[in-house]
Amino acid sequence: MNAILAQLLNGLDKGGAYALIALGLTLVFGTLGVVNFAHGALFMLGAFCAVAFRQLITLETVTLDPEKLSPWGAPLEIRTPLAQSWFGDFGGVLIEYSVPLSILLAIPVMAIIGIAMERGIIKHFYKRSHAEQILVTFGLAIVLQELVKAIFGANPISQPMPSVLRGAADVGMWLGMGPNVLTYPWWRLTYFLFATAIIGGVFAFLRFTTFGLVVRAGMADRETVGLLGINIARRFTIMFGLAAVVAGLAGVMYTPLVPPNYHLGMDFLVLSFVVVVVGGMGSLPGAVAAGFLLGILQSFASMTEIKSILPGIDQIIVYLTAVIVLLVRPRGLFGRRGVMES
Amino acid sequence: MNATAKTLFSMSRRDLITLVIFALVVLAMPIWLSPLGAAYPGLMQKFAIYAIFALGFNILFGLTGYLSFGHAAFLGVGSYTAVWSFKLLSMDVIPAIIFAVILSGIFAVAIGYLSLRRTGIYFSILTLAFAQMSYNLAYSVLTPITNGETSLQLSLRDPRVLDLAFGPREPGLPSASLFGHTFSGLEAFYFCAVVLLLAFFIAQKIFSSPFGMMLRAIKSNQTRMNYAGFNTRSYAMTAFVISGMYAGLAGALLAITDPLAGAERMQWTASGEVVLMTILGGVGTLIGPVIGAWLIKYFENIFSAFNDTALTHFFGFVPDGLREVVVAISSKFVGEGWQLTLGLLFVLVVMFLPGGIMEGVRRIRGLFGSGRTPQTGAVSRPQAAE
Amino acid sequence: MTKSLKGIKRRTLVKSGLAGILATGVAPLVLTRGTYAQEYCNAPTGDTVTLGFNVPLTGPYADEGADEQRAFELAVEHLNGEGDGGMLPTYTPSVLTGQGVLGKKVAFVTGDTQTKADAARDSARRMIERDGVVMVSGGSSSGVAIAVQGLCQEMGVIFMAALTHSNDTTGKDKKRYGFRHFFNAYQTGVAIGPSLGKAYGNDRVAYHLTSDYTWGWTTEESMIASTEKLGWKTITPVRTPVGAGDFSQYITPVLNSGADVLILNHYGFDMVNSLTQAVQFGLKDKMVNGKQFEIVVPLVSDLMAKGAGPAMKGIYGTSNWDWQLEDAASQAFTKSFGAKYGQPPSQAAHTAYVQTLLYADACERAGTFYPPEVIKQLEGFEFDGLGNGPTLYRAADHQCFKDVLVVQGKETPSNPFDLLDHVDTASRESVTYDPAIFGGELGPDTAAMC
Amino acid sequence: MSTLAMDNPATKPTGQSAEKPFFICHDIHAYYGESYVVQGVNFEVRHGEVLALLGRNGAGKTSTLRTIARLDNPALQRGEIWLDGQPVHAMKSFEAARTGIQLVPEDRRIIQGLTVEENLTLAQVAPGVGWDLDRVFGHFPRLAERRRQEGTTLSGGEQQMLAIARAMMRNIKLLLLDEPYEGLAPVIVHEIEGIVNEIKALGITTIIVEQNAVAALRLADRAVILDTGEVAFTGTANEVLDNAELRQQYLAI
Repeated sequence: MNAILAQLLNGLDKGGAYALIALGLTLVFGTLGVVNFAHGALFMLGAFCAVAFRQLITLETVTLDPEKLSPWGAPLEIRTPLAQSWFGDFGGVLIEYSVPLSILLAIPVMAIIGIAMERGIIKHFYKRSHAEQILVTFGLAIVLQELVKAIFGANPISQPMPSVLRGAADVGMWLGMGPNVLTYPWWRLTYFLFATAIIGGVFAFLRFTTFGLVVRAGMADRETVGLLGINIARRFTIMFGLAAVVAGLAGVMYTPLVPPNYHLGMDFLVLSFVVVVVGGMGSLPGAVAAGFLLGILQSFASMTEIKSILPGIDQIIVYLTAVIVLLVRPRGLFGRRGVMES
Repeated sequence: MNATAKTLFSMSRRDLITLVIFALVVLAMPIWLSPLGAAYPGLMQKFAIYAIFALGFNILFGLTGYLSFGHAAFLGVGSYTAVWSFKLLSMDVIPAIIFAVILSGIFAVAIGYLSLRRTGIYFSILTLAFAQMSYNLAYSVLTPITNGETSLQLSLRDPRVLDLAFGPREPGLPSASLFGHTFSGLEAFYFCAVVLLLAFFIAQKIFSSPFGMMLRAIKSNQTRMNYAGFNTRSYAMTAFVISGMYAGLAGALLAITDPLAGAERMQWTASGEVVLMTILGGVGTLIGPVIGAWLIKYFENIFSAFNDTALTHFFGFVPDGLREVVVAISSKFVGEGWQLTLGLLFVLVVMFLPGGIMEGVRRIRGLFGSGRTPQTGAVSRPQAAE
Repeated sequence: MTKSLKGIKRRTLVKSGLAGILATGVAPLVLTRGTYAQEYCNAPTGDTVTLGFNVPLTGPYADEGADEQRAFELAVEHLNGEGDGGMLPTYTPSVLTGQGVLGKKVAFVTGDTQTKADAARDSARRMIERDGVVMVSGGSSSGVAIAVQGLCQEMGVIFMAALTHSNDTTGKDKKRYGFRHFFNAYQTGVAIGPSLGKAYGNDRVAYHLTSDYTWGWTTEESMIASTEKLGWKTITPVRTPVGAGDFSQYITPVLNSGADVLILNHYGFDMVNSLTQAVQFGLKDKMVNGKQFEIVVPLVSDLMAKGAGPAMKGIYGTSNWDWQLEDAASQAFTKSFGAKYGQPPSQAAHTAYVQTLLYADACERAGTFYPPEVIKQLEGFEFDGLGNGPTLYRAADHQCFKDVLVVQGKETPSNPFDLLDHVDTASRESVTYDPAIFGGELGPDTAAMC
Repeated sequence: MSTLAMDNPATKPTGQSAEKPFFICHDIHAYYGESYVVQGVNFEVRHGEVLALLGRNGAGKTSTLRTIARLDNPALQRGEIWLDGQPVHAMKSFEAARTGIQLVPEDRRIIQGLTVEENLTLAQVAPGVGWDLDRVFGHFPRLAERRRQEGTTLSGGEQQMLAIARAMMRNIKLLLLDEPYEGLAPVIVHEIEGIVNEIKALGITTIIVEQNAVAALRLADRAVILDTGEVAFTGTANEVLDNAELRQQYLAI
């Protein structure tokens, strides 16, 4: 029972990441009708916002100690982080909380990147075929990841989480199961809550603002929105920026879980498309539900008990689900008629 | 465009000329690739093999518009089958090729049967999902068949029943052979080259046949074809299987030139690579995908090996202070950064030259006013079947 | 089957290409062995000899690969008499002069294996066919090392494996042309057993997470054998894909499995990820069966310890070598490497450096680059002064035998590179085993025309 | 799009009547992909007039309306559309809407997932607003009752009301009604007819397309009959009602 609960929690934090990525992808697809293979790259860029932020605030001055020698006999280098020398204790706090703080950097950076992408490239592809959209965004994804590789190198760069969130929370205690029965890492719980908050925020934005009203209407019926005098194309840019921000924030908060490298986007790309398709192309609730569903399925498929019955299932569960859903329910779980069909 | 060809080997004059020129270019590779630093067997074999892969992929994508993102799975199946044929039966390449083509064909039937139930991006995702499943399984539970991460290789104790029925076990690992003649590196290239020419010839026949016409019709308007009473799915299915078999053939040749089969060959990025090749060269044209394949393989193998020293040498004419800057900037685009160049090139091609390099060639030709009609089967831009 | 003729020399390509066309496009059967003036693959003709260094610069083992590459470059410098000479002076018996090898200056080419067997073989083929290398070295994944070793055997080029720890490299997949200086999983198991018994007792239940490939499997097997000998129980091992990134779904079940030890048969970034994630899950603070929960990482390096940071504290593992060893050779190498790169060398760098020196020395002693002769020099060679004490290159399986270090993550590092405590040494005798236990055949040493 | 006759927007179309018409369709040609659906249609509408656009199924009535509303499909390849001196043919659909063209589509196009009220307020996001919400609810009390209900869950007649009401929330110069009575029970048709009559009474220029030609003609001042994408007849509503042969040939009534 506890094992199942633990895997469920694990599925929720995995699912949170999947849902966030799929949410952005669906926003773009639903409003713009663009199949964006560069969306994974946006997630990766978000993660590297965290890396860049930390590198900025941990810039060091290096001085050579004239007397002491390093263990291999060279003069000893003394490194002082600039942030600490400038801001004192506050610099220390900055470094400690660099990951959550880099959200502040990621929001404008990702919005600019998203808007630039839409204005520069995507805009020209609204009327071209989905195949061409896939191709140009796939090319773009390669360019973005190679740029990151050129700047940050090929190796993953680990991002420490704030020390208060290290270690595990005693979830079992909260559920009245006694101490140390069910523990789960704080940061993973945080990620789940963060994902839920962002998802809630996006839904609230769409639900309670005029802009959101237009976007919801545009996702459902772009033609009619145009008939009511609304220039939906102008809002596409903003939507693309928003999707980029959502993907980027998902990336920022993911960095303490798995050190990001330039390839992170491609690793998530296939998965995020699978999530979107399972949820139903163009359905926001579908993307979120499918994200959590696949996260949980994947987590459960990794249990030894299940693997002993179905060897290898943990490796293919996501794709298998996609195939079954596509063959049995072509529109996905929440898909609407007429999306990507003609 | 000789749709009324009566016999298998009759072909239009134009196709014949193309074939002859193509044959000359391929067979003379060791000469013209030499100044480009690419005239070594390992790379030339790849040129021939990936050209076959791209040719086959183009029969599906170029003609029908179905964008498969999982074609590398068939390549992988072909490789594994060929290596198993070496291990169990014989080092002769003929059974290896036959088994590889048949088995990848069967795989294509199974995957195609399910995937072709959907069109457009759904088709792409289905093929992608199948290929990823194959890859992940090959990596994990299918290890007894695939040898997992280590890759399937020959071993000294392989049964090789046919070979050993005719002769004693030689010391050391055997190499692939054709009717008892063991291939050397360059011979293996010529073998691949001949297979490429054959594959090219078959592709030409398919392009100019009524079947090829029908496939193009599917691309331009599938719904109308369905209304007109054509069973478009069975045509698309045939194209899918043919292209799967081409991929299997390419996989077998990879195993012949280097008897090792690894799961990475099936990964989706490998499938993406053949898409890049086809688009870069020119989708729907005969030659385009081949050129795309050569370009990408050249980039991957030669361009990627450029380093700062080579660049400094290359920019020797630039004044000293400036040279470091030029080298520093250009070094981001070669060597380890070769994929950046590839990605940029690809984006530019899709944006401004949707017909790939072949369209560029046509435009340049048009500029000089030779006014020739576009090449056989030239289709200006990719269009998903939706 | 006749003696295989695999490929031809670059310089003769144009000629044979023409021949190919003249023979109406059919393979140029006219070429026979007699056409060649050389009698083995890539015999160096000019005044340089080229070595090929094939290491992962991308993928989960990229850190180790980069360090290997640094060491290779250093070794080439030292062989050519540049720099401070590193371990050249300490190495015995040595005939290395610091003036190249056999009077030729040493040059090198590098390639990225991407930690993938296919890509690694491609890269190795390019080195052999295009760049004419006479020796290939590298590794960092046993899967890759075995794949490249197979290729080298076929092409008749010596492979001096650097970082590869699977039993198979010199066990069931051993090759006449392949040599390994690094220790292996079996030796890890033998070496670490007593320390684990001493520290954690004889009544433990171990849970294994294992990289799903040859190295993981043999490490898991060796660890199970040695821990069960102590009296530990083993829960069904779980296989994880290489480069998985997020291991949480595999770590979650550990919490309720009843295990009180987690053995992570992971390496490189995989190990960094799985260990830090396991620590995040609170495993190190957990009490199970009335005992403190413990984590063991059979194979550790400084680079991984650096990557894992505080998560590494107190964790046991084994190493081939450590820069803090106090013998003259290790000190000389560390000094030389540190001066050049500003950081101490890892065990991966060490083995890469040593292998290059050993190959060069064997050529000098053989008086030729002709591989069968070089192989004879390496087989059964007994040497010292390369940082591991007296070492034997066993003829039967091309495995080196030397002391194995048992290390533990340091609780309070004195500097950013002081991460591992050297807690025990397993003697060369104790880690020596019968080569027959792993099977495999070396194969012939006949020279090939690549 | 490229062949659109826009080289000189100031040029007035040829063949105008003496009195300057409020709305002009001059030789418009439009395509759905490759199928040629509007084949050179010409007609004019005077200010405040109601025009019935009639014809059999597939005659190109809906396509003509969609072309006027400047939707992407069918694509206008040639011809000019002028509303109150403004070149509609050069506009995108949202621009045409801001100019004052309002299409009430045949399938009503109530937006899924939006409440009645949201469907209505959506019409006032863009500049060029007409009635406010209170006035609409005053006129359509049944919509007021269901303002929080999802629009697509309404009955057919209510959806039609909503579609019309939504149009009324825009500043209308030309109302395009596509099949307002389609698929509705006779009682409901009667009710909608009442609403349409009220709109007529407000003096809003209207083009109505309707299968039920008699109903349309009762309302209309003049009629245009289309046949296979071309204009077959132009005249007053009464001329059509009185000409049995015409009705028989083009309208099958």
